[in-house]
Amino acid sequence: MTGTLTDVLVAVALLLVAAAATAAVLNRDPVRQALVLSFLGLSLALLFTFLQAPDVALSQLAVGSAVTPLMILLTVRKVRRRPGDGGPPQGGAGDGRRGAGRDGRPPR
Amino acid sequence: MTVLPYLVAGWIFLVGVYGLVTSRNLIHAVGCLAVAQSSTYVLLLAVGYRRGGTAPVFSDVPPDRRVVDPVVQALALTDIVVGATVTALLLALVVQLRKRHGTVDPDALSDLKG
Amino acid sequence: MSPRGRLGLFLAGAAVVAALFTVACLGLPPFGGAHHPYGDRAVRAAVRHHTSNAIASVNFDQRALDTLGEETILFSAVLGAVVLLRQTADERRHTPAPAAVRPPIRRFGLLMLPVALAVGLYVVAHGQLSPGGGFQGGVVVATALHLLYIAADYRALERVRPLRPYEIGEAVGEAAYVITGLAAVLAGSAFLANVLPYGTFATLSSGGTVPLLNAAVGMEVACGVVVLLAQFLDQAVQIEGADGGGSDDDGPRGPGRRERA
Amino acid sequence: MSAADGWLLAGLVPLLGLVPVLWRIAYGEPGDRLIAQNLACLLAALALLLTAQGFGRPAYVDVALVLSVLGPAGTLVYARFLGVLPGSRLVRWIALAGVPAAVIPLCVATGPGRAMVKLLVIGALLMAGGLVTSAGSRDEGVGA
Repeated sequence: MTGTLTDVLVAVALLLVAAAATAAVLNRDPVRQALVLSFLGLSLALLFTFLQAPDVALSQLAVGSAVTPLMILLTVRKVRRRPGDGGPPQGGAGDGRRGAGRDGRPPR
Repeated sequence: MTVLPYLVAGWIFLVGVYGLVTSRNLIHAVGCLAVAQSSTYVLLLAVGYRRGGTAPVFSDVPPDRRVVDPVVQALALTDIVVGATVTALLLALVVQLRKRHGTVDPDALSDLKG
Repeated sequence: MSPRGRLGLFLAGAAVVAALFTVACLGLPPFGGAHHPYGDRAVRAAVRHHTSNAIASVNFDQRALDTLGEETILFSAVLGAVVLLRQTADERRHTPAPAAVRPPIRRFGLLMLPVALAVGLYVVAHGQLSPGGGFQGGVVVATALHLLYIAADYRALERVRPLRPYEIGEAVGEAAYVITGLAAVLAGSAFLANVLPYGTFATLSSGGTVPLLNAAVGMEVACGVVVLLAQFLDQAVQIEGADGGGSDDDGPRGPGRRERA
Repeated sequence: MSAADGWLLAGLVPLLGLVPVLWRIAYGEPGDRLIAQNLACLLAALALLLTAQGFGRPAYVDVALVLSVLGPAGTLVYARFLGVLPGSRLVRWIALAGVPAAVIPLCVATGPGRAMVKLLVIGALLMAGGLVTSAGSRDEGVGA
C-alpha cells in the first residue's frame, strides 16, 4: 500500500510540475513568469523528495525558488528602468511600485 | 505509470523550447530555457528511481536498506548548478544587450543586424 | 524568418522529437525498476569509505574530478557576470532612497538573518551525513544575507557586505578544492583521491576528504552567489545609464563603497 | 493501512491544495499571485513534513527546514518588487491552524529528541513567516 501511495504522490507531483512548466512558458510577462518559475521550483522539489532524492530537492529549492526568480526580477527592473523599450518613460529611481506588464504588451 | 515520468520530462522540454521559439522578450526566453533544463532533472531522477527504495543517505536508516540510484542524483545536482550559472550568465548578457541596443526583443535585434 | 515560419518549423521538429522520444521511452527500463548496477556499486563504495550520504560520496569522492569541473563552471560564470555587469564609463551610481519598511517586517528580517545563516551552515556541515552539502547550504547562506535587503534597504546590505572578502572567499574555496586534490598526489596517491582516514560511519568527521571538499564547495558557492547577486542588485538598484533619468545631484560617488572600474 | 500510509495520505492533502494555488499564481491579479506564492510555500512545507514521516525518513525534514527559511523571505522580496503586500486571511489561518495541526501530531509520533526540536523550529518558522507575510499593510494597501 505504501508503494501505491508513493506512486500516487509521484504522479500528482509530476502533473503539477508539467502544469507549472506550461504556465511558466505561457506567462509572457517576465515578472509573472518569475513567480510561476518559483512555483515550478517548489513543485520540482516536492517531486524530487517523493522520488527519494532530498539532496536534489534541497538544491532545486535553493536555486529554483529563490536565486533564479530573484535574478529575473532584478534583470527586469534594470531593463525597464530606462525609456525606449516601448514602455512609458520612467524618470527617477525605481521604487518597485510599477505594475507588471508594462513591457509594451498588455498583461494576460 | 511505467512511462509517465519520462513522457512528462519530454513534455516539459518541448514546452520550454516552444516558449523559446515564440518568445518576444529575451528575459522570458531565459526563463523558458530554465524550464527546458528542468526536464533533464526529471528524466535523470525518473531513470534512477527504484520502487520501494529510499534515499541513499544512511544517517537515519541502516546501510542495507533498498535504495534508489545515487549516481543519477549526483548528476542531477551538477545539472542544477550548471543550469543556474547558465541562467545567470544569460541574464547578464541580456542586461548588456539592453544597454547596447536598447531592446530585449529578439526580433528587433535581428532587424538591427540586417 | 517570420514568426509563423519559425513556429511551423518548431511544430514540425517538435512532432518528430515527440514521436522519437516516445518510442525511446517505451524502450527504456520501466520506471521504478530494480536493476541499477551503477547505483549498487556506488552505494557499496560509499559505505566502504564510511560516507553515510552516498550522493556526497559520488560527488566528492568517486566523481570528485567532475565536481571540480562543475565548480570551475560556477567560478567562471560568476567571473563572466562580474565582467558583463561592471559599471561602464558612461554610467553613474546613484543612491537609492532609503526604503520605508514596516516594523514587523524589519524585526522579522533581522531575527531571521541569524536563523537562516545557521540553517545554511548546518546544511553545509552535515553534507556528508544527511541530505544537503556545500552547494545547497552555500546558496542558503548567500540568500540569508539578502534578508537584510528585505529588513532594511540596499544601503544596509552594502554596509555589511563589502564585496572584496567575498570575491577572495570564492577564489579561496576553488583553490582549497584543488589543493586538497594535490595533497592527495603529494601523499603518493592520485589527484583528488580520498587519502584521509575514513573515520567512524555516520559521524561529522567521517568520509575522509569528503567533508573538506564539501566545505570548500560551500565556501565557494556562498561567496560566488553573493558576488553574483551583488552584480545584479548593483545594476538594478544603483547604476544609472547615461540616458537614464534619476537625480543629478548624486554623481558617481556612491556612499562608502569602493569603485570597481 | 499502516501508520506510514496515514502520513502519506495526510501529505496528499496539501499537495492537492497546490493545484488551485497554481491556477491563482498563473492567472490571478498581482496581489493574488503574491498570496498564492506565499500559500504555495506553506502548503509545500506541510506536504514535505508529513511525507517525511510517511517515508520513515526524519532526514527529509531538512528540505522543509530550508523551505521554511526561504519561503517567507521570497515572498517579502516579491512584495518589495511588486510594491504590494496584501493581507490574506487564508494564509493566516493555515499558519495558525494548519501548521500546528500537522506539527503537533508529528511531534507526538517522533517522540522527544533532536528530531522533535527540529520539527518545532520548523513549525515556529512557518507560523512566524506566515503571520508576518499575511498581515498586510495599511500604508501600502491592497489596492496599490
